[in-house]
Amino acid sequence: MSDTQKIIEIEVLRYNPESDQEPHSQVYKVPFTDDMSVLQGAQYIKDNFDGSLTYRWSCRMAICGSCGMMINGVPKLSCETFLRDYYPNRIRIEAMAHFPIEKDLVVDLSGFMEKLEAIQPYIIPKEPRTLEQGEYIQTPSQFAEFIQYTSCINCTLCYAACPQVGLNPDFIGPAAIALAHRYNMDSRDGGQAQRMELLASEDGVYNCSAVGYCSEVCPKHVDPGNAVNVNKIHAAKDYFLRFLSPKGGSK
Amino acid sequence: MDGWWKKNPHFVEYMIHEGTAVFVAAYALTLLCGLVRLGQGEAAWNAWLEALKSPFSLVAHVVFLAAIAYHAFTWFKLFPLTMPPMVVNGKKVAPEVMVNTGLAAAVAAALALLGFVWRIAA
Amino acid sequence: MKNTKIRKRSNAPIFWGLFGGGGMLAALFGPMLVFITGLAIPLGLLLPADTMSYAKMLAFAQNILGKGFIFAVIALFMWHAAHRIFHSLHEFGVHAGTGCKLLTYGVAFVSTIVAAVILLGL
Amino acid sequence: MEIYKADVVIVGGGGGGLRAAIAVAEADPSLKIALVSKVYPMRSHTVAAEGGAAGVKKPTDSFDYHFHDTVGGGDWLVEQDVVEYFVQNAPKELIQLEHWGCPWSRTQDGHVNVRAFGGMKIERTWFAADKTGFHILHTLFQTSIKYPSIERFDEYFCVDLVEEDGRVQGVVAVEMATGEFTLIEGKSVIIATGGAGRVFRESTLGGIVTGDGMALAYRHGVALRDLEFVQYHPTCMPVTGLLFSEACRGEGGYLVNKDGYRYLQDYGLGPLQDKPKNKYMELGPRDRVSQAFWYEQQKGRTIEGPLGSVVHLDLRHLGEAYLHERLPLIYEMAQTFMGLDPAKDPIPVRPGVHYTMGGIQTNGKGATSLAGLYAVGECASVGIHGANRLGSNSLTELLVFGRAAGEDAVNYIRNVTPGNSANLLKQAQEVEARMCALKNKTGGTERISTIRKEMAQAMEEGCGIFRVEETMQKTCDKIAELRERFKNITIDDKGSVWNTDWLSAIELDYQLDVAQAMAHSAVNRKESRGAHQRLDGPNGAYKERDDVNFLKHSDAFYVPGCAPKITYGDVKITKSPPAARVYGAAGEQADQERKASNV
Ligand SMILES: Cc1cc2nc3c(=O)[nH]c(=O)nc-3n(C[C@H](O)[C@H](O)[C@H](O)COP(=O)(O)OP(=O)(O)OC[C@H]3O[C@@H](n4cnc5c(N)ncnc54)[C@H](O)[C@@H]3O)c2cc1C
Ligand code: SF4
Ligand code: F3S
Ligand code: FES
Repeated sequence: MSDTQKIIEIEVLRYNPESDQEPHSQVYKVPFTDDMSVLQGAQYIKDNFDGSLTYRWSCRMAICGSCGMMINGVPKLSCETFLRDYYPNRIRIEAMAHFPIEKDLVVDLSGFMEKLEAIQPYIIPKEPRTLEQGEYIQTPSQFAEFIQYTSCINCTLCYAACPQVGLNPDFIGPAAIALAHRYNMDSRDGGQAQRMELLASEDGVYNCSAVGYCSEVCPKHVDPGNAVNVNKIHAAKDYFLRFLSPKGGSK
Repeated sequence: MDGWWKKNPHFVEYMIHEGTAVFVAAYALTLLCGLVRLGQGEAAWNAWLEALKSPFSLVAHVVFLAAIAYHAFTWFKLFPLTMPPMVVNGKKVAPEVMVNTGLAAAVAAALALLGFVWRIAA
Repeated sequence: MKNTKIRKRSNAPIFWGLFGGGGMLAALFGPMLVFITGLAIPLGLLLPADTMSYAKMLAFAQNILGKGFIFAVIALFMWHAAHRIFHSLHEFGVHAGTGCKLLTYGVAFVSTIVAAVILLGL
Repeated sequence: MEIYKADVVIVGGGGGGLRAAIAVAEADPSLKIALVSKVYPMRSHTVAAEGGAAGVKKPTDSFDYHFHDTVGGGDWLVEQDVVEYFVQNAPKELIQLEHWGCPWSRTQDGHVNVRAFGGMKIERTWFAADKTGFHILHTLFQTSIKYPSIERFDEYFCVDLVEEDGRVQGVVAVEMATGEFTLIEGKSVIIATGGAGRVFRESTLGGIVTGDGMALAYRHGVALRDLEFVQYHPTCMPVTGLLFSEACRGEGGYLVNKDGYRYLQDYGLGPLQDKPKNKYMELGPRDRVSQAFWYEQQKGRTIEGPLGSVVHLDLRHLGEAYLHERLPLIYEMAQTFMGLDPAKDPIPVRPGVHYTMGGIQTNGKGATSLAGLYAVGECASVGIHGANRLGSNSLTELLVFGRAAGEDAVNYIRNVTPGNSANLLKQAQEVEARMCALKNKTGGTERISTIRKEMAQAMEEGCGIFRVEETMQKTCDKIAELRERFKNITIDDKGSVWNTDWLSAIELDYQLDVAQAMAHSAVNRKESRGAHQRLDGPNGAYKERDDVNFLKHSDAFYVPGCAPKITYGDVKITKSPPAARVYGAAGEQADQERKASNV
């Protein structure tokens, strides 16, 4: 540590359910170098000041989706957000919005996981194939239909960004809908009607009022807002045309 | 969730463009008044036309114009979010292209409307 | 798999469809309509003075296409606005009770009926 | 204490664990599967794998080629019958994954595409852009949701195994959100907890890769095999260790020293090639490429900077459009983490710890020496990687052996009676008491982070790319010292909810065990083979491979409170007798000779 060591103030919203009534802020002065991420700032605090500081992390390369938090009010992955970009101002980190806080920066994701499971995120084969038949053929344009929506890392930043999630915690929400859309658009899949039941339900796509902030904060350019909004069109078609279609659409 | 929409410029903009709806409604009600007056006969209709000339009405319409123009602008700006991706030759069309296509369509529609009104009037 | 919760199908497509239709119509024609009815005619700009004379408007409103256009503009604008305002109320924390619904969709519904009755009567 | 009764308990929700879970669910839907993971499955470190997964695909390729590449790549320290099984099942598993929705990158006509990878004779690496592990993991995780018999215990931290009657009968896990202990009973336990690379400093591995499962099996008497073989990946970001995939070189990237010279031609990988050529130059195996870096550094031909010594990974000639298509993640990482544009700037890189070739000793189906206990994935040593893993073999390993272990576990439990629950509970309560004592202990003075740092430092010094007795011994001594000091640690957090302070102390405990086994296995192997390269010995004797004394697996056994006991086991050779391990032009010649002698 040289004399020119820069120090940044990190204000952390702390909350320990076993001892605190309410979340409260605590400020730490952290020496940093230009290559240090906000996550590394938090690690510095845990290693040197207070081992009880709690947050999720693993890959530190923006791919595992663990380390989301509100950084100066904006949902971000802390491993790819750098302290230098905030210096010399104070930086404030808090648990992701719209989720119950479990402790410090750790939020309860069980609701999100239920939504993810509910949309049936697996291939429901249109035409089953045996291994001997080899792979399905997918042309570049069939591939282009869904590939963007496969990039979601389940970081839930879009949930922290979406005010409608905040207003209605049952809203299936951007990432889970994007995942449903990913399978619906896959030429190997024939499960759209099954998934539509959920997308078109009262917890489904129409909770979205096209705020669009979900897509703006998405670190992987999934554009979940687009998936949600496009499915309003699909769900509406399904709603109006179900009487015409021979199968009667979904219930 | 109180005051969430103040927390972030993105939300403030969202509220503003949502807010244009009030003016859309106000304008539609103005037209509905006109329709009612039309139904009541020539005198009533002319009185409505006269009322439109009042400074209050003129100012109100300038406001409507601004709000609804902003509505139109944001409506198309949201196209990349709200519309299915446009694919040309197996490639996704850039968002700006979608927005600009929408805006161009709006300008064309407005001019067509003006031309049409002008033709029946003349 | 643990998808045991029974979820009701949402009726939103109806309202959302009306909202979308109105929004699109307002984006395409709204600004020009406001300009024509609210500014150009009252101020005598651009268009012939008798563009919206009683005779011309009555004729327009009696024409089946004209009727349709007037009805679409008034009704869809109202439904568009109603939907947005309803959501905004919810977003401001005024929770979607019957009161809110009456104030928004109710007004739109009444406007639609009024417009339809008058147009059919002309 | 909560009790959950399952049939099969799987510890680890990475690629290996998920594939095993699906295999069990498909083999017998009536079996209850408990899938325990300390992170949500899709956060497992499989997610970070970039380059691809190997399996014969092209008509010009053959199982035989894949076999020989793998055996030679591992410097003959491999179980050849297991490799045979591996290469034959690889394509099936990769197609299976395609059927489950994995978005493999494709050719224009819609078939799955393959790319070149280091040490592979023919292109056979299936890839999903440069996010292969991400896509494999998410595909497996999402597919696993389809099976109602898989009960997930997400964010449950496994602290011990329970055994009775000489067989494993379950695990004890802590629910991280509450600190509650759960005994998860099972007739079979499959460990799939991934590698242990975090015992080093500069590493491509995520924070969760702490060798937990290895330590658990080890403490229950199962050998850790070939642990001295630690792979250094040649192209990592300095300091952080983030990886620039081998796919960068597979796609045609160059490695150059400070003079802009493609130095690999000086290290038996030449002659120089313009286009990527399999097994030449940049497509040499990882151990060789990392070693070449070390030699360049000795010669003063690396680039010295604030981040230490580096060489350049040059992708500029590939062009921006191609880079975006084939290496989008690499592109983004270079921009985000290093502030440079790979289409315009060369990328500074250096070797970093990447993979543990060794692990829990298993047979060809993943079964360990403890009845009922299986291991798959990076934590296991099933015997295909030997002294050096070839890039893209390990993702396929997760699939092939995940399935094999799952199916074998199903067969195993058909003949097993339920255990004595009361005894198991008693054991679990003892585990709980021990763990809580660690948390509640007061008066300690050692910070976890200090011990962790010193351990990583020592491992890097003693078990680096090149090794000598003296520093390895120092490392052994240091780890022994840290083991002692660990007894005096202090844990700031005394709570129950989400106590990561406490859990990371438990992880550190695991890490020290694994580090110790690594260092001792290393110092005992008096030869150079694959990733274990020595510079010492009488007259430099250990610089050479010594098939007479060391064509043997090392097995490290746990001895409480002492250094591990190291023994040696035979290597299974079926059709490829040990030969000189050569690449580049010499490699091609050797290949031809082998062919000629076979006919
Ligand atoms: C950056 C990078 C790139 C790579 N690229 C490639 C490549 O291109 N091709 C290739 O073939 N290989 C590659 N590899 C190697 C390969 O990805 C790994 O070997 C493989 O993914 C390991 O998978 P796994 O299932 O064994 O373990 P992991 O995916 O690491 O999963 C371990 C699981 O165990 C759980 N766990 C661990 N400890 C506990 C505990 N105490 N209690 C409960 N749960 C626990 C974790 O939560 C996790 O779910 C790469 C590795 C890295 C790091
Ligand atoms: S859609 Fe984007 S923001 Fe939302 S969870 Fe996925 S990666 Fe994160
Ligand atoms: S922010 Fe929310 S409201 Fe819709 S467009 Fe995104 S889901
Ligand atoms: S630590 Fe994995 S996304 Fe940030």
